[in-house]
Amino acid sequence: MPSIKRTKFRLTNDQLLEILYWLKLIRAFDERLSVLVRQGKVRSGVYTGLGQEAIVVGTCYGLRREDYICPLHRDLGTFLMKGVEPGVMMAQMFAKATGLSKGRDSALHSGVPELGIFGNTSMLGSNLPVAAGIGLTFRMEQVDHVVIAYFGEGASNTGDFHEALNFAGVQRLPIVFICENNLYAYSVPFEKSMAIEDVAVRAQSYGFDGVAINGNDVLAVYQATQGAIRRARTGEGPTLLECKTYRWHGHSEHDKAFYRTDEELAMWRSRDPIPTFTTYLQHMNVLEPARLEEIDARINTTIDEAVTFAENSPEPEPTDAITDLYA
Amino acid sequence: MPSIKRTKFRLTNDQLLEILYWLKLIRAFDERLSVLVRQGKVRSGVYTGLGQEAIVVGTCYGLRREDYICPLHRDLGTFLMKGVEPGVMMAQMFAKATGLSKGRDSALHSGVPELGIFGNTSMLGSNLPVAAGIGLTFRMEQVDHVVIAYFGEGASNTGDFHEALNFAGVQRLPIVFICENNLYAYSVPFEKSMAIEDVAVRAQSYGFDGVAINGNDVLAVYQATQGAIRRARTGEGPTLLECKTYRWHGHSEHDKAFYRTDEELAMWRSRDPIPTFTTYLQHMNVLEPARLEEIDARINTTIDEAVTFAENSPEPEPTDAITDLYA
Amino acid sequence: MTKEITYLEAIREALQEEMRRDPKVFVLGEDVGPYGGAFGVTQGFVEEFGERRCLDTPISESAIIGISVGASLRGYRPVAEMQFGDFISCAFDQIVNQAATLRYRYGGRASVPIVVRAPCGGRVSGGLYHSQNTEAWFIHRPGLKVVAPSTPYDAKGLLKAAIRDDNPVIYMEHKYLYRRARGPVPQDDEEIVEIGVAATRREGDDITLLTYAAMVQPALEAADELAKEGVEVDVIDLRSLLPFDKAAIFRSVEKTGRVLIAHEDVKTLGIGAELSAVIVEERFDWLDAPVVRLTYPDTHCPFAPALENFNLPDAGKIAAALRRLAAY
Amino acid sequence: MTKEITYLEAIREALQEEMRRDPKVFVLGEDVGPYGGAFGVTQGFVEEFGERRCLDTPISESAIIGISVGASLRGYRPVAEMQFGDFISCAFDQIVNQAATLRYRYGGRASVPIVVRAPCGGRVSGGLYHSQNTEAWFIHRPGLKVVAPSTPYDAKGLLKAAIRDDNPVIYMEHKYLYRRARGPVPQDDEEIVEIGVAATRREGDDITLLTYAAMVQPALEAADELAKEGVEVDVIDLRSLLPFDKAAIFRSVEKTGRVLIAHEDVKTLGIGAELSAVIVEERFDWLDAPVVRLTYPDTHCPFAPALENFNLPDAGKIAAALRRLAAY
Ligand SMILES: Cc1ncc(C[n+]2csc(CCOP(=O)(O)OP(=O)(O)O)c2C)c(N)n1
Ligand SMILES: Cc1ncc(C[n+]2csc(CCOP(=O)(O)OP(=O)(O)O)c2C)c(N)n1
Ligand SMILES: [Mg+2]
Ligand SMILES: [Mg+2]
Repeated sequence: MPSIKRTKFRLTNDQLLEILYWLKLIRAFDERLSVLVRQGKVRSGVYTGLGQEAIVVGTCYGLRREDYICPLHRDLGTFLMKGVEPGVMMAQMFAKATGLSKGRDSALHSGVPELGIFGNTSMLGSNLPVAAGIGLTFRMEQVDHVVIAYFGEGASNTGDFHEALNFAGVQRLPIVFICENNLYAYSVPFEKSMAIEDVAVRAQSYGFDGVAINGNDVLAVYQATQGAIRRARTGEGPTLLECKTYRWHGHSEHDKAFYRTDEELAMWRSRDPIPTFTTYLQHMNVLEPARLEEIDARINTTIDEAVTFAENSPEPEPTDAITDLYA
Repeated sequence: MPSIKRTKFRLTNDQLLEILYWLKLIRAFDERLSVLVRQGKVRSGVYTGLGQEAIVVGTCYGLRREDYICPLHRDLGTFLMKGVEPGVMMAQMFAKATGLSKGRDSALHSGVPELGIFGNTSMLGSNLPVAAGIGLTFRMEQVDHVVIAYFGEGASNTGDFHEALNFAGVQRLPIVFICENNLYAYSVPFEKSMAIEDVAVRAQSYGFDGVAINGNDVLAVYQATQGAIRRARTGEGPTLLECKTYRWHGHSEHDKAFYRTDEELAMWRSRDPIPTFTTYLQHMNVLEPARLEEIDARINTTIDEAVTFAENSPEPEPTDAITDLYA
Repeated sequence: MTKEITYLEAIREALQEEMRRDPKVFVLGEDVGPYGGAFGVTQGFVEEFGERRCLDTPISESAIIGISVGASLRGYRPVAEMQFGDFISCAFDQIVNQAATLRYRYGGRASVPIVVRAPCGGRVSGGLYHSQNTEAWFIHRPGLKVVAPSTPYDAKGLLKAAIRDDNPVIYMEHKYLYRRARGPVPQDDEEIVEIGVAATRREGDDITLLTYAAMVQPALEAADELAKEGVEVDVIDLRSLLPFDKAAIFRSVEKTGRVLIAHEDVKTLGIGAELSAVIVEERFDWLDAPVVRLTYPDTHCPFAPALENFNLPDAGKIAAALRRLAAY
Repeated sequence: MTKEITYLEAIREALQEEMRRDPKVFVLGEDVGPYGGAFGVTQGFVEEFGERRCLDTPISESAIIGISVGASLRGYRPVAEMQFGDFISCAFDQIVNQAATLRYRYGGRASVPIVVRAPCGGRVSGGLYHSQNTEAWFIHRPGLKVVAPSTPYDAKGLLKAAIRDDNPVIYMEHKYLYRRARGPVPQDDEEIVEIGVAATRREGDDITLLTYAAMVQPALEAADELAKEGVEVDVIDLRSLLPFDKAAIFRSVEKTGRVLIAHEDVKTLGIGAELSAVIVEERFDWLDAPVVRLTYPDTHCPFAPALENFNLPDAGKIAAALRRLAAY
């Protein structure tokens, strides 16, 4: 079978299947989390990215170990793609001793330097200056690694967003800024928090390109990201990619999301990135039914094992509440 | 004599002469300050706007008492145009009890609510959210007053700039944002702090218009401001006017400004807004030599009296160091 | 006339009554509009007051405070909500430099009647960035006032007082108490709780226990414990942290000669440090024992309950500290 | 081997030596590049180290700290300059939430070896926004370290120690001392001043005087004054404010039984509060008199010298406080 040529960046069939695997794994991870919250096994603070998986996969697929990611709260999938074991990530959500932060916080609030993963605080936008600092070191060392820095459209209204992107622009840092524009910041719709059509235009304030793309099309996201990454690696500086998307669940699992209509949700659910991509693969004869089942089974096992690992992991030692404060 | 028609906004001859008066008064005020610093009569913290007077005059001329200004550190002239007595302003620079802040701080660090003058802290950009708050109240009351909010191109890199302009844009507030782009932020040239040609493009990030104009042409500034003010008064929201200009002196009176060339300075001095305007008025037969002398004499007296007032004013009472903290 | 409601409802009632009374009062913040706020404090406000007086802002904490200052200069009394008190650090400059200094630098010609609501505190599995107690930073800044109610009664009365106060007031509302604290609240529009006045929650002659917010309840339980052992504890709920009620504190110290301070904030330069220092400076000769602090240890607030409970002061830890102090 | 230089030159020397020693050290800030910094600290650095290691930034304090954190995650040791320490409030969130908590939330897998240089302090006619002493906010935040040298020797040694330290260190350099403090400074690359260790500047058995930064000199003058009156004062220069040197403090208190704390920061929740509280908690029985604080009053720093002098502690005021304490 020929490799798919839809993008300039050739992908083999195996790679395409891998992309499907990631999409589905991340979907399954979040879906399981959603259940676990309801069961009271995972405590608050769960912000699923259901519906937005194409952005995570399209931007992370093919990254080097040395490349750095600076995710937002909906991007737990980026941790997985960058090499964190699903069980460890699940343990992080369970606040177990085996989680990345040893139970000190959950979700994205921890990182792994060796894997190029930066875990932020809760303060929206505050990961972006850190991304700039990492990018600066790549440029200092004249290595061609890149940083992928994520933020929501809502976070693009913070001061830190502005200061970081301006610095990245003037220093021409190797950073791809990914705006996940899911039309809402918690309850506040896009048009109530800024008077523009596309967050992408904001790149013009910083002297680099901004493009709005379909965030639910994993290949479109992949192609755009790879283009931006290539420019970044060759010293052409940052790019802002605005990925238009939608989150299916509420802001957090506790939010009933009454602020939006059922029609709107239905419309966006019909743009689910996974069936679209699956159908595409089937039409291209890349994906046989048996293969699909195999993937689904593998994912099921992976998630089950992750939950088992997390459940069986020890609670943190109480005295760990006061360690690791100083080096 | 007919009134000058160069702008849509007609100005009578008397008004044109008044504009000349203000340009020269503000020039004289800053020049005197510069001497007083050297004489040790005024302590540090003097940031003259010499060379930039056209912006102050072109933006403030014709403002209503109810309109609000939120100046930057080089804009002491705005205080005068908005109704603060030159003597009081000089006393503020002398840190005397009769100054706006009763000696507690100098320069722009005080304000006068009844005159629509907001005096900021030193933190660059932090006046802009305050301007937005004032504009918000105008809109709440459905009155057609405006806010003129000033900042340097350097300050346009602060987080507060971004948060404020975004809010002003989405709420369509009656604010005219004036960027005084004098090509340097202290020692740092424009191109080393941002990768764009015009700060004006930043308005696009907020959904309103941004225009770059000649900041050394008082009538051009006046015309552009009046256009923006008219839009603001009629509910059409904010405008960003970038006034290209140059400061003749160093960042403060203690800065020798070695970071720029003599040629550059000479070039910009040749664009001095005052002779240009004076010549123009002479060509238009608005200004007779006697009138010019009269203006100069009046200004001389005004500044002399201001200095005398400040010098003769009492020092603050030491115990005023701890009063006025709480209402 | 009073009514039994929760702490959260008391906050809502205070806001509603003040907004009805004074058209210059308005609220702004993230998701405070149609959504009614992350914790539901402003539910129903848009319906009653319209979006102009209950304004959803972009995610821009610094601007939220700057906007409030600007509006206050024109005679308004904005109540700004930080979605979580933790995010107040993003607005720090506007609070400590803009709001706190304005009146002083204006030579007294203007004031800044704003209120910043900061949902704070732990025991809600919030982790490092949804559990902070940030009062000390603001108590350290002249020009601000800081309050921290522990009961629905005070939540209402202090918020009303804060809104009417002509100075910037940081209003620390404890998330743990939102739905757990229930109690009588006056239904009289004009009843406020004066800023700067403490409340004695329990009388005792043996030990003075100074505390506030979510520590008041465990402090009272510990005091009951000690009473059984023959030690009577004077439990003072500070309510106002800046200014704090020196007179009430000193009256109690003069009676007991022994002081324990309990707070949820960390120890180093938590308000306990100031209380201790002031008592020692001004009532040294009345002291029969060292002034002792029982606080959060000097670390961050972890997510896992096992860890958080290790850090949080509670009735048991307070009782133990009281016992040690009684035995001194 | 030592050399007589100013406090400012000592800061510069420390930076130069560390940058020569370790290619991972670099400086960033506003006007630090070709201009050499607002106070001239980095003069000559671009020539020696190039603009990449002495980086002019836009006016973006929050980003400056965030960038430093990012670089530190990749093994660098950035030294960020705040042009005036007052502007550190614009970077507050990045310091207290990003830098101070990173190691903890990373489960110990990373650290943040950054230094934030904050030119602070008054008596330079700086007014409200160019005179602030902001140490207390950071001493209150676990995960940070805070130092405040008073001599060229310490300015150099502590900056070197701060750069080598794997934790975020706030380095408070006092503007009044920049050119006024002169003294011997070691020329040995490896000589540092350990963080957490105080220095006794003068020995005495009667009163312990705890102070730091620009208050050390007036404290010594006041102590000389008192010596003439037969009162011998133990003057301890804290140098490190977080952690502070409890052992040294307690040794002195055990000897004198009387403590005065003098600092330029305001009184309420200035570090004096913590020092007093700790001494009372742990050395109560040694105290013959109340621990007393002599500080800036709880207000802002005014511009006019007549006003500023009214507020600033000085030798005269310290001597008076010592006399009162001796007579207690
Ligand atoms: C500085 C800051 N302010 C407020 C919040 C609370 N908050 C968390 S997520 C969120 C909405 C974020 O919207 P967006 O950036 O669009 O990301 P999304 O959740 O839609 O993916 C808010 C307001 C926060 N975390 N940080
Ligand atoms: C937040 C903040 N950072 C740094 C400074 C120090 N500072 C004062 S003026 C200035 C340069 C300002 O440049 P610009 O905004 O272009 O205004 P200009 O002085 O050129 O008129 C700097 C860095 C400050 N006042 N505030
Ligand atoms: Mg969003
Ligand atoms: Mg400039």
